[in-house]
Amino acid sequence: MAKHTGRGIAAIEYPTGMNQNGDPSQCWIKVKPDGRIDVFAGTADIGNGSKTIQSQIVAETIGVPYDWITYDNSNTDSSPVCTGTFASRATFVAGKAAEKAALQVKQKILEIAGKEMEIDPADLEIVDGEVIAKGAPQTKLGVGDVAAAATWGHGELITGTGAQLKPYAAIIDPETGEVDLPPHSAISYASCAAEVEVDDETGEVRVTRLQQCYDVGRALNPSHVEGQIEGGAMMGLGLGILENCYPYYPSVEHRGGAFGSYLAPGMEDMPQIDTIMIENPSADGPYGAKGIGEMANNPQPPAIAAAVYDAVGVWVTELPITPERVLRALEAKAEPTREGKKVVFDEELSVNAVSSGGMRFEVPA
Amino acid sequence: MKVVGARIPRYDGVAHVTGRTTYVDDVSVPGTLWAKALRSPHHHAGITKLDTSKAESMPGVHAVITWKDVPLLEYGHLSALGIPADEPLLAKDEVRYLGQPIALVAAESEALASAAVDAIEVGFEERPALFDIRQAFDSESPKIHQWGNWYPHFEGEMDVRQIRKGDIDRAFEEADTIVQGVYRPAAIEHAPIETQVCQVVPEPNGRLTIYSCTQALYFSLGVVAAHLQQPLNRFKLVGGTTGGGFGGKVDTATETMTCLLVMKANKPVKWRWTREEEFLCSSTRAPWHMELATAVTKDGWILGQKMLTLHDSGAYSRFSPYGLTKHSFHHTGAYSIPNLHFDGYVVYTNRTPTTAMRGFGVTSVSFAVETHMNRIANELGLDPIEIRLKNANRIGDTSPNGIAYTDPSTVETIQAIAQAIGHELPADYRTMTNEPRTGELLPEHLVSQVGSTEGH
Amino acid sequence: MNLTVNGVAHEVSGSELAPLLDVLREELGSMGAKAGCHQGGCGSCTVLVDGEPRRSCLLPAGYADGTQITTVEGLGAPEDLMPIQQAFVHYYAAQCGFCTSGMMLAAQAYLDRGGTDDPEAIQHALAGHVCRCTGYSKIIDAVAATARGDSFDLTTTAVGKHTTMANGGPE
Amino acid sequence: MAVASVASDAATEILMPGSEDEAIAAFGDGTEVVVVGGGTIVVPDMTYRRLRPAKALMLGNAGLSGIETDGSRVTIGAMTPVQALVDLKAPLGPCASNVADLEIRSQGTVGGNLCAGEGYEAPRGDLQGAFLALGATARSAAEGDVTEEPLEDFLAKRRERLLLSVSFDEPAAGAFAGLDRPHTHDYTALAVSGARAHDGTLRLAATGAGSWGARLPSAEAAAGDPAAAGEAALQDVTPHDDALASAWYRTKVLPVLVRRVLAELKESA
Repeated sequence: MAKHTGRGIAAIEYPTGMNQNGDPSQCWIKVKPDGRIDVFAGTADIGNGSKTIQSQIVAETIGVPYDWITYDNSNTDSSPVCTGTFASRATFVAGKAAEKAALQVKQKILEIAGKEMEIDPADLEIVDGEVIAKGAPQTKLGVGDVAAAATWGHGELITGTGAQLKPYAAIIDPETGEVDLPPHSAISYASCAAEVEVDDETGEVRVTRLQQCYDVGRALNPSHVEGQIEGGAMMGLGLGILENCYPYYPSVEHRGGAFGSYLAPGMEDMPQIDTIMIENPSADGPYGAKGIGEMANNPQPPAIAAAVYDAVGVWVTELPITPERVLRALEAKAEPTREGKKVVFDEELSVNAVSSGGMRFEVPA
Repeated sequence: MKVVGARIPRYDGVAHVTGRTTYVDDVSVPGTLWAKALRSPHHHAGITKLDTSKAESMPGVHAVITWKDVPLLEYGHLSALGIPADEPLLAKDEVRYLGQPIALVAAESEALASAAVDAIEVGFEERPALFDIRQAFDSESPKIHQWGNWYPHFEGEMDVRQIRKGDIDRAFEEADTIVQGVYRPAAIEHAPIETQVCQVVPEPNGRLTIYSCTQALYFSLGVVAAHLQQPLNRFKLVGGTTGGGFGGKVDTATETMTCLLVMKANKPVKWRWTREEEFLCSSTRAPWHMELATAVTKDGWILGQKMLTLHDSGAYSRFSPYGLTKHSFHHTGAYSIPNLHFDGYVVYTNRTPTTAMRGFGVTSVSFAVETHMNRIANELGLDPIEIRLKNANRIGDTSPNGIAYTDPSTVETIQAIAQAIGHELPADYRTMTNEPRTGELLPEHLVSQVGSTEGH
Repeated sequence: MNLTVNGVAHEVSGSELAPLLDVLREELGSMGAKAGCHQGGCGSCTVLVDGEPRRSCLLPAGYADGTQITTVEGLGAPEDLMPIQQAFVHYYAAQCGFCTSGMMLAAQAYLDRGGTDDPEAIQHALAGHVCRCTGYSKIIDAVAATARGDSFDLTTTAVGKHTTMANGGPE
Repeated sequence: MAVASVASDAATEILMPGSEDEAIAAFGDGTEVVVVGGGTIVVPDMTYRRLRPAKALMLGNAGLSGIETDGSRVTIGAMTPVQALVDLKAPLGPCASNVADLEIRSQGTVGGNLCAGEGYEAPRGDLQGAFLALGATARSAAEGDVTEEPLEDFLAKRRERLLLSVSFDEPAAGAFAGLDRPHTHDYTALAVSGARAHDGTLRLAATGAGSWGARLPSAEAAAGDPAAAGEAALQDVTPHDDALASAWYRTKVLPVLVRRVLAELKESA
């Protein structure tokens, strides 16, 4: 038995929000007579933390404690439009709508507090649930008192609405792909180093360590961001060495219909995962956030492929890197075809290998 | 800044750990019927017979629906953008993948619903099925749809997504080395622990309350309303709490059909997919086929890249055209490549339709471009970290569609990983930043691609 | 069949071969155990049967006759969380939450049999439980901290074990 | 298609014997009887309507559980949970601990594992190889007649008889080598068990190289030369394709596992 270790790296980029934009999210907020805040949005929480993150944004923006917030994304009667939780957009796009709605609420609280306190609202701020005169912190009025005054005294409902929509970036030249506007919101970046152990007799690959660095824009809740990155790392590990709907691809035979035959990563597949977060704020996300939920499973597969090459000297370019693929590659010991300045790998996989008509991949030389 | 940036516990954390979070399957409405689907047993076949009368007459069976019951049979995932649809909600005269729904039954128990499905009489005429995307791509292969095997509705009714930038021929001519490779990541199951599920309850005022695990309440609301040709407020989607999604629960896979059953039975109906249905019939991440040829200089500059991408959409296009477009916009990865020639096709096969999944369109790029980059470094005998830093996106460099990057952090993230693994970098690489290219980092071939970041 | 669920006795008729999961959810309205696969493959339906963790989708209800069954609702209520529940909150060990009840019950059983904070032992004990969201590491941290007898501040969450915040982040 | 429903079938007659004798009587000649050990195989097969038995014989209260040692002779009741074996010596202990995860091992039984029908997607019967390598005997009943015979003979007719217990002599040395399988909700793709008896007899057996466990007599005969034994093992089995591994891969790796088992046996000698 011979086990070999190897390390490989990869660096990636990924856009936040829907490609080409044009995807609205909206939010509305009302304030109860005791100052507690009800947030309504249509952003599903699929584990991605919509409820938590948008509540944090609203609490921070208005200036009240987090536990004053109730967040209701439960139905389409009470919530305004949200395109949905996908495309790494829930924090960035829907969170921005929540921030905008909260700013309106804050402004209304300050206006009514100004009347109550007989101070210009511009000279007031909200800190930890209290409206405070700037420079004279002993002059203050609780947000609950302001909300009560609005309800019973001024006959007003304190509300705020926010809508976030970046215009759709159209492709104006389908020949070249030229667009009329930037087609992305923010772009985030990451790199990854993977360490593996490869058994050259059975072809088994174990990922032993993943070191990863993500530019998260701003970690609105670092524990949450870690969870996204760690969860993504395991999904990336699955993509790299385990998961495949069609084990005999392109054949559809023996497709697994159970967790016993479809290999989703389990706890014992876990490598050590080290995370470095860089905060390089986005220009227009809420508090500088970027969306990193999706990209979190992108850098591992190529880093693992390079680590396998480092360990046993073969490139496996069909995922996942199964024991069988490693053994077949070790057996074939394929070298690229070298002709002139061309170095051609994987000829047997190319469309050219099966083409009967004119559909070939031609490369100028 | 006390709340933002703080490690606040999850809003739903206590509910999760006490079993109080209510998922769709936990909603218990008395008298709810169970739904079950008749699914295609063939990868590709004509439907020669469909007779539901025996199933309908079984005691305890309250509704059976087929394509005839759907007001607008075809409404696509991208129809809201004005793009023609290609997938019927229920198969009409042809099935194009194994597991495609043909009819649904609502009955008083799950076992009875299954028995009623078995009682539906259906006949098929098998047709050849295509699974190898390279063969499906070939213009001489049998056709899966009448218009062929290529998705035909990109801008200008083109059947290919193109990117063209710079002068690709010159780049390959001037290259010292051209490295070619083929990259094929697999189809992946989203496998959230909660399977596809919905429950629809008829309200006394004629509205339908739809308990849904959708990732996108309003998107799904629009899809249901369009198929059923009803105003949006006929329906109340209740959800927002989803047991994992990863892209697969944007599909609105259950809601519309369950509404149709409810409208027929006038009773609440639940449709919960089994894990086996989830694995075998729900959409997957696509298998991709990517061919790359990269023109490089011996000191590691990337002059140009030619790429062919085939995106396996399975039997119907769903979100695949969106995914391929996103793929094309990001097909250079984290690097500035001045000369590009990209052709991408959404190709139909007789696989389960593929859809969005975490990293949609770009997970494939990351694998192809990064593995290729490691091969290039290896071929040239260069350090894989240094070659990346050299070609990394910087402020003012332009994307494949000519948009200037405003604040990329490729350089910084790579430097951080180099440091973490103890990889010693030469001083000029260690001190690099993302500032606009000058001097040695702005060779002649990169000058023309630099754009303006103003107004972005 | 006599099933005592979270201390409440129930008399249940029906097939002894029906999965306990279906009896709990559909006959007794106890929704804590989740139906993730009905194949024994995911662990989200795990309950304690006389204190032992069992996949309720695999266990014939007849085999639970006369036993004490604990579902997630039988751990602490929201105002009276058990240490393992507090740990899952403090360590941010749940995301979508669908695997959480099964995961916690398996963890509680591990702790009840004297399990330590050794990560490998925890991984081995919970190995058959699939979580698609978290990547497991925060779950292991939560179980380990509970095994150590830590107390948990529920107003905040723990700093990730292997995290570095670069360029002036909040930590 | 085979995507069936999650539904229990009320039509099945349930038999729950309270002793071994009652179990033997209830089993009768086995016609239309599906035997339920822990339920880990039968229950999901019924849920997915792959199995709709007329009668189900549930053995949970029939006794039949426990490990007894009489000198060097070990007897394991059919209803003993797989988990009870994990601390036994190789090959049985490591083989048992490689089965599924703790919860399933604690519910699934030795008898259920040994008598499992072919899996519809992957091989079942992970323990078969280990018991075959130990030269185990099976005590079983049908039509009231109780007999004990070599496990191999029993396995060939396991649908017609009710397994009561398995017995074997503690080996002088044992070894187990399986494919690394960290995601435990997964069957063994391929494993080899080996044991040397006190009289020097060497037995090797494989699980996962074919539909159920198989002795590797050609490999045993060539055991003096591990490389040759590994290749010889391929004459004894017909590897298959399934969701976990291809026949090609199993053919490549079976010799490796045989060599590893022989090396481990040599070390422990």
